[in-house]
Amino acid sequence: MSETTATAPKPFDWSSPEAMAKRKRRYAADRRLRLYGLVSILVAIGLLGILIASLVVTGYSAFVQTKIAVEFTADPENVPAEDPGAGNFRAVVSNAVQALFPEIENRRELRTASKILSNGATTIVRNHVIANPGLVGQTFTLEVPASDPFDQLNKGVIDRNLPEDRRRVSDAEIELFESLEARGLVSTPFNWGLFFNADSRFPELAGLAGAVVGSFYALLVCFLISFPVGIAAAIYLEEFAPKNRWTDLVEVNINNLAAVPSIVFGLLGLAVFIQVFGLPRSAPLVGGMVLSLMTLPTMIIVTRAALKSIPPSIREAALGIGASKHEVILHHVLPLALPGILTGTIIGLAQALGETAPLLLIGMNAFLTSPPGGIMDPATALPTQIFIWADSPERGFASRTSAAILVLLGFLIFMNAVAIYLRQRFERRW
Amino acid sequence: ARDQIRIVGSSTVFPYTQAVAEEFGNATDFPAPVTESTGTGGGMQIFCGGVGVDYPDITGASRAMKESEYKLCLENGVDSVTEVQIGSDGLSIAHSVEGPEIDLTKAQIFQALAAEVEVDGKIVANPYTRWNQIDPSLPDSEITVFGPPPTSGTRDAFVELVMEEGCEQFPAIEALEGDRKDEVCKRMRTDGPFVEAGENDNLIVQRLQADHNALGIFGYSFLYENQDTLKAVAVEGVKPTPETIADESYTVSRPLFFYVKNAHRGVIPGLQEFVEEYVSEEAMGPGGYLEERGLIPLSDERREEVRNAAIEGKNLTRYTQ
Amino acid sequence: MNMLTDAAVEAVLTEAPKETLKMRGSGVNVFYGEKQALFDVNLDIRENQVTALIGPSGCGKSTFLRCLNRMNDTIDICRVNGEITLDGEDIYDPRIDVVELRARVGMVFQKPNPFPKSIYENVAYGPRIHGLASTKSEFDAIVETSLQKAGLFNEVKDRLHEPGTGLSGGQQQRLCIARAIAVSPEVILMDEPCSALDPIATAKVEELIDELRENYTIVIVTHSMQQAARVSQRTAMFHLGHLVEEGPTDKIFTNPDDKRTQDYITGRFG
Amino acid sequence: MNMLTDAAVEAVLTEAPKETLKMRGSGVNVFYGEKQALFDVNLDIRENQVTALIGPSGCGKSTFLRCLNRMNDTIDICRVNGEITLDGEDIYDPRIDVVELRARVGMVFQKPNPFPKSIYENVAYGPRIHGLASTKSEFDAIVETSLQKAGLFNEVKDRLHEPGTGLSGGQQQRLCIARAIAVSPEVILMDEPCSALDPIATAKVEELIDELRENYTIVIVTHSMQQAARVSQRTAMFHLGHLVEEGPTDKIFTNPDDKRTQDYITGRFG
Amino acid sequence: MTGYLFLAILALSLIAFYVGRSTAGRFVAAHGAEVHSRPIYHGAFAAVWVGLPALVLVVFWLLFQDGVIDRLLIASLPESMKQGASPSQLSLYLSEIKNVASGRIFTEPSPEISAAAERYQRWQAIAQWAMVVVALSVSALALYMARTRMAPQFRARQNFERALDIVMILSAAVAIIVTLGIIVSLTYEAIQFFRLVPPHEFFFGLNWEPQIPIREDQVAGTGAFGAVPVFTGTLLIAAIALLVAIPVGLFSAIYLVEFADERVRGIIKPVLEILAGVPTVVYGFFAVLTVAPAIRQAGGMMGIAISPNSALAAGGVMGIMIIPFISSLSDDALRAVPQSMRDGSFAMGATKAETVTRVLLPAALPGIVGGILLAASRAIGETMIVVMAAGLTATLTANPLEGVTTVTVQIVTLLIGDTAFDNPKTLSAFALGLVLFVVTLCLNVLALRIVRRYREKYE
Ligand SMILES: Nc1ncnc2c1ncn2[C@@H]1O[C@H](COP(=O)(O)OP(=O)(O)OP(=O)(O)O)[C@@H](O)[C@H]1O
Ligand SMILES: Nc1ncnc2c1ncn2[C@@H]1O[C@H](COP(=O)(O)OP(=O)(O)OP(=O)(O)O)[C@@H](O)[C@H]1O
Ligand SMILES: [Mg+2]
Ligand SMILES: [Mg+2]
Ligand SMILES: O=P([O-])([O-])[O-]
Repeated sequence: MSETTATAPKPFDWSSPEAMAKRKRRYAADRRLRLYGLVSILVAIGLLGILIASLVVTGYSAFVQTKIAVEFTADPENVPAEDPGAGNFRAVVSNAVQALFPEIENRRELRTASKILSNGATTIVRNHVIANPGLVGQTFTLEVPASDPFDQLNKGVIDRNLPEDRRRVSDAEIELFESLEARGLVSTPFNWGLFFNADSRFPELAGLAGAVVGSFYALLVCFLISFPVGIAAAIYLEEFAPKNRWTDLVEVNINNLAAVPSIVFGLLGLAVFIQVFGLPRSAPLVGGMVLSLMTLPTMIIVTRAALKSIPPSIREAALGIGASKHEVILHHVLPLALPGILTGTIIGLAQALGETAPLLLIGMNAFLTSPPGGIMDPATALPTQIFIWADSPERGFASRTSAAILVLLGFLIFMNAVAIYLRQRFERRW
Repeated sequence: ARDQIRIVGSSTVFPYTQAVAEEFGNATDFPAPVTESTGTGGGMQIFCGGVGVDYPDITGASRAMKESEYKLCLENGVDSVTEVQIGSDGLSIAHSVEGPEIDLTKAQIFQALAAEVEVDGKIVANPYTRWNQIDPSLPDSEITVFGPPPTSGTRDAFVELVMEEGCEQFPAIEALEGDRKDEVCKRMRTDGPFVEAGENDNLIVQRLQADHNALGIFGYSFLYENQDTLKAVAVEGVKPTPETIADESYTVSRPLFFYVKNAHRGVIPGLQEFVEEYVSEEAMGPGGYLEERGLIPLSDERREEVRNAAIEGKNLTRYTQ
Repeated sequence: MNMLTDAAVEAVLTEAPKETLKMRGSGVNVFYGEKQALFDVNLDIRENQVTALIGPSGCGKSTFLRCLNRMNDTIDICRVNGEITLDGEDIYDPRIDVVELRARVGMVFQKPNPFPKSIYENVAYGPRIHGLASTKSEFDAIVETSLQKAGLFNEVKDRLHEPGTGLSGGQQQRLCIARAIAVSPEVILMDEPCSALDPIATAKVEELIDELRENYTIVIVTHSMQQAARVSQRTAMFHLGHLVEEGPTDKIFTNPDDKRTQDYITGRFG
Repeated sequence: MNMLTDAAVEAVLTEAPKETLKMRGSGVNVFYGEKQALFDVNLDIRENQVTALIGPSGCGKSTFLRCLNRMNDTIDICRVNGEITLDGEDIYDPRIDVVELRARVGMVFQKPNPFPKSIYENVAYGPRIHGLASTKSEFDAIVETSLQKAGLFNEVKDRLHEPGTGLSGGQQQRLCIARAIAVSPEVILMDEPCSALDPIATAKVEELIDELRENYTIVIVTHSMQQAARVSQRTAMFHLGHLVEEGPTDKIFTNPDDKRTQDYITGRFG
Repeated sequence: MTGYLFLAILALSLIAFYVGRSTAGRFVAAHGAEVHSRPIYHGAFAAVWVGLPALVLVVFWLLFQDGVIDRLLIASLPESMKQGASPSQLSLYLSEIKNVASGRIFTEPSPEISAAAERYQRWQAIAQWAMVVVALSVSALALYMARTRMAPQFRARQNFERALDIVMILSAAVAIIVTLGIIVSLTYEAIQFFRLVPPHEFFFGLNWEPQIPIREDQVAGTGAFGAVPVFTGTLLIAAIALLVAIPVGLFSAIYLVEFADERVRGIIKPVLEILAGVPTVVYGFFAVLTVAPAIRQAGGMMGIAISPNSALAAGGVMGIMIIPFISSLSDDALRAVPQSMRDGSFAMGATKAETVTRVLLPAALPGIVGGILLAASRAIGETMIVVMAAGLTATLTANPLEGVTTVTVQIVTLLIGDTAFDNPKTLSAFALGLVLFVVTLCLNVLALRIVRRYREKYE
């Protein structure tokens, strides 16, 4: 050791006041960083909380629905026993309203009174009678939804104490409704219709079944395309493709695809899938394909990261005993990368679930009164349904919009939970 | 082959079409039509794209078809189109109930919202930023007006019904010629006070609820549904109500239409029946279910006329003569 | 060289006659991108003997070892030229099947790297992919023999279905050896198999290598001169990518031809 | 114990009188969650001596070492009780400042772990965070002295601003030692500092340890008995979490009191 | 029908798999170790051979069948109907024929149509059966060929793996094809645009008012196409978003990795990830209805005039959305820094803060930059939030309190519902899209360079 020419460092007095002060500052910096972190997390979670809370505040009332118990009489004069479907159910309903308010005599008032019942009452009664043909000639009680203004009145969204000219419902209408309340005919049960009805022009009848089914089909298509294609592409790029300028370019390019506005994917889908391939407009098949174009880059990026994180020692071990490259990947790398791949899948699908803009371009914002029967039928999706409802004047749609968003978030949280569960199941240490 | 009717067009007509479509789907064995809201202009573009199953059968419009659009139709072989007026819609200017009562003339609105206005006989870039700068009797608050974007028919209607009429009050503008006059009269300012707020009228409504000094321009049905929080601005002394709109004393109202592609009648199942349902008394008559949704019905004679024309498939001839 | 026992010297001498050639590298050059890591290496590996590769860090021992079963193929930038034969066949011949080659030339790495699977599955993996067994009992037999040969069976026989990653370092290394043996390779390559182990585990692995030599040809890279002296019959000394010298272990350790070998060995045994 | 030179024995003997206590562990118990890793360990570390900790894998050597500068604090599940003092002060006292403690008791790890920064920054890191220097020239001086003490300066003086991760394993380990020295600690803990190194690098590090002993107190964990014999003055033998015996190195290696020590040492030196 | 055909092909591949496997099994029994590949690979090879070509054939058949039949149908119509009929009229005939053929008759069809409908039904049946026969014989032939190739020395594994390779390469090609599709379609329309509007006006003009009349009689503006304010607006909003998201995301990640315990992290990380999945429409509402008025009110109290469409509101809310991209990816990156780096730093007496800022962050830089890049990409490409919350008016300003517009807002307003691609207004959307694509590409290349350059490698 010829190098020990240097002098020994001067001893440092660790307990001198300067040293103490210095350390104090360092600890303060430490606490500050911790505080920033905590504040950041609280801010982020707080914002999420505010978001959800505001949705709950506006949306909770959509989960119940005002209903009115009405006695209907399917007298054979209006409803022919041989073909109940062809009956005049408008008459049946207006007779029932007349029976509900015997004091009303003129036609105008009667019409006002029948507005308390949902416009869908006719269809509800019709379907009920068609399902039970034995009811022809009978009197039966059905709970039918109240129309939106009265639903809002009952839920207190419309303030009965406001002056009449600032209210959607008149004094006379309130009086009629209150007489129903007094007779105990008004109830507010859980609104199953929100989940089992398709869309409707009438808020009290509108439900999410169509959008949920449409979103489900679109996501299914999206998953079936982007999951295998994304994984296969990622494996090829990460494990097989030579590493050179070209693959760098491909990598940059895939990252860049993630920045392409989703609406451009919508344009591409419109031009290629609908105009060139002639696939039907508004179909979940096309929606899913467009969404998969969008999620593919995310899938590929995340899957590649997951593959990269598998230690080379595992690969070498398998190669070293004579496994082929494909076997190494299939037997060892993929199972170990699965948790990461699942994260990517979920992020990708979550993004697809909430995406609106490209669906507008391919017509998945149509108004449809029945859920799609398959991936080729016209359909809406949850976000476009939200978009449509948000644009409707009726008060009832305001709360339904929030409720629909909550349902979508529920979907999302469910998907996340599944992912986390799977992630934990497949997570293995090495 | 397609077995449902396809409808595109105005977002203003969309809710009425939805209601009819739903009723039609429930009451008949035909599948319910597929309805998309694309805006009037966009709807026209798609509708006039051609004849055949790839193109829609009906488009809704919050203003009458223009000649240029009709020509586009003709070019693409859509040579027989029936125009059906379904009623009218008041364009309302409204603000929060917390705000003061406001009564505006069209000239004042023009002064507040145009890109260029007349000041002291000269045409200059709009200098007004507060209402009371236009007229001392108006409130001392900033001009903030949320309105529809140029892609919407509502915007077209507003320009035509308010701005163009408002600008007629100014001699220096009146003195202009041709294109230049058009531009001054029709161009909205882009320096802030007029805020193009997108196609979603509810967003405007809710912004007004948050911002008590702002005004908004949107369809009457949104005002009707939100009377507890919003109130109308009187235009030329008249506030929009179903009565004033129907009797046309409220002058900012416009007719609503839909257009049927006659070549599709008898080919697309249920198209004829759907049109019949749309013009039926239960739908567009007084007390019909469309009125409940905010449509202002036509007069009795006019309805009769429209109904016959719609059912027979009378060709639109306005631009061919 | 007081560490080399007489027994070892004797062993080398008595075994000399039955030496046959198993692998041969002639004129091997290896490049990592632009950089050359091995220069014209000529080295013979004899059957049923232990060949030790020694030399200072970065001299190319691992590189040469990985050439012998073409593990270098997995490094994109690595190019090999020259000829390496296994039983006279060129292993870099394009017609050769790498998978088969690696089954015949097994490898144990410096850092124990068991699969994150059960102990049983770790050992059974090789036979499974090569189709060496088909029934459960055949697999059981292979797993047991391999673990026994690796001197691990008694320690793990009650926990065959627990993860291999849960074993201690030394046990993991022996598991990797068992895994390599399970496909009955002809040659086993070991890259510093004991560097992570304590003396007791090291002793066990060394014993094992000595036993394996009966049936297998073994090439071992080591930094420990004692270990090279204890377990190998032949030693090859590398320096800066060149093969400095090669010969019977006792000769290299007692009477090296090359000054650098001398320095390297004595640099430790001063 | 033919490996222990007379010189070393002499050194131990001549140094005996000036032995003063630097650190002391009394009744140290360490738990990882439920599992107890150390049982009632009592061990004294003498100033300006090298204390070697030996014992089979998993016996708790690293655990004890990490207690000495509270590096165990970074492991969530780790609990320490008993008393450990530095210059008579209890280092587990809540009033003690860990930052100061770790500056006074430096540590070098088994695997060289230079920061992914330049060589210069690696060494300057400690002085920088502790504010030991303020001007560029002060830093330069510290970096140079530290590298010189670690015997690395000449090798790297032209590439001080290249990444420390680009050095060879032995150089990296010496860089880590330089980094530890740079804050002028009083005690240096080394956990198997040579296990990743080739013999030449190992020799350099051992020489270095011997020199550092002049100014620092050193505790070293090693698996190599030769190493322990060569560099340490005192040796402590651990087994299954217990301190088996402790004493002057020559005594432990020639005439241990405990059967287990005997076995462990001879298990290697047969 | 088609469904059954797919099932049949699947069943055939399955059979082929078993045939292949058992044949190879016999080889093994006979030749032992000389057999090259394991039986399972022989099976897989046979299955791929039998399944893939037939599937590809069926898919192509289905793609073209309808077109061919339509053409035949039209050709078979009587001259009287074809005479002078426009293509669209013919398409209506086709529709009617198909409706009649499927029994949806609502007016009495003409005899020509009825006849055509019958023909249609017949031809469809023929085509279907032909497809079945062809597909199944292709499968059978493939099975035969696969069987003849099988031999003990046959390299079934290599062949099967080659098939896998092809599938993987095709998958990777999808991403490339999508890019090409985007570039081609954007470029084509953008060139059209630059024919109408000189590029220098687009690239250097400061005035953006694309609302030139869609219809001759509409006047909405003069039609100015200076894209500079649109891009500055995009950058402004993205910058605000990143200003919100980077500190919050990074500090959250640091807290989760270094300060929080494992359980807390296990809960908080996925909760934060929800933020990324909330539909953007919802954020749009949040921005417009909650954040923008709040900012405006705050400004009002301080006497600052704030636009209702302020960039601050849109960018801020977008920032919330992209927090998880930064927090999750930085979390992963920090976590991947080996423990030995932390130990090294702590052993020097560094505090946690010093360790994080001086050692961990630099070491995790590539991962963090990757996360920020993805977040920035999302911010630039995000549509719904800005459509709802940002303005439509292009203002050249760096003041976050003013309203600006973004590329995506313009693309949406210019394109939604309007599919006439022949006036500069709609075409300008494509030019914007193309330039955005190029700009983000450059950003990505730059980021890759920076990361490569400054990465502190810790291995
Ligand atoms: N993947 C690689 N890329 C580039 N260079 C490499 C790579 N692997 C090894 N090298 C270089 O090749 C040379 C020989 O490396 P090799 O790993 O064979 O050394 P070694 O003798 O095994 O050393 P050690 O004893 O430290 O393991 C070294 O200079 C090394 O830097
Ligand atoms: N972080 C940890 N969590 C749980 N148990 C641990 C942890 N670190 C060490 N142990 C356990 O504590 C015991 C002592 O470990 P330690 O690392 O001190 O052993 P060692 O003597 O250093 O062994 P080696 O020579 O292999 O490094 C072992 O049984 C080990 O499994
Ligand atoms: Mg090596
Ligand atoms: Mg240890
Ligand atoms: O959708 P519009 O009615 O506004 O064109």
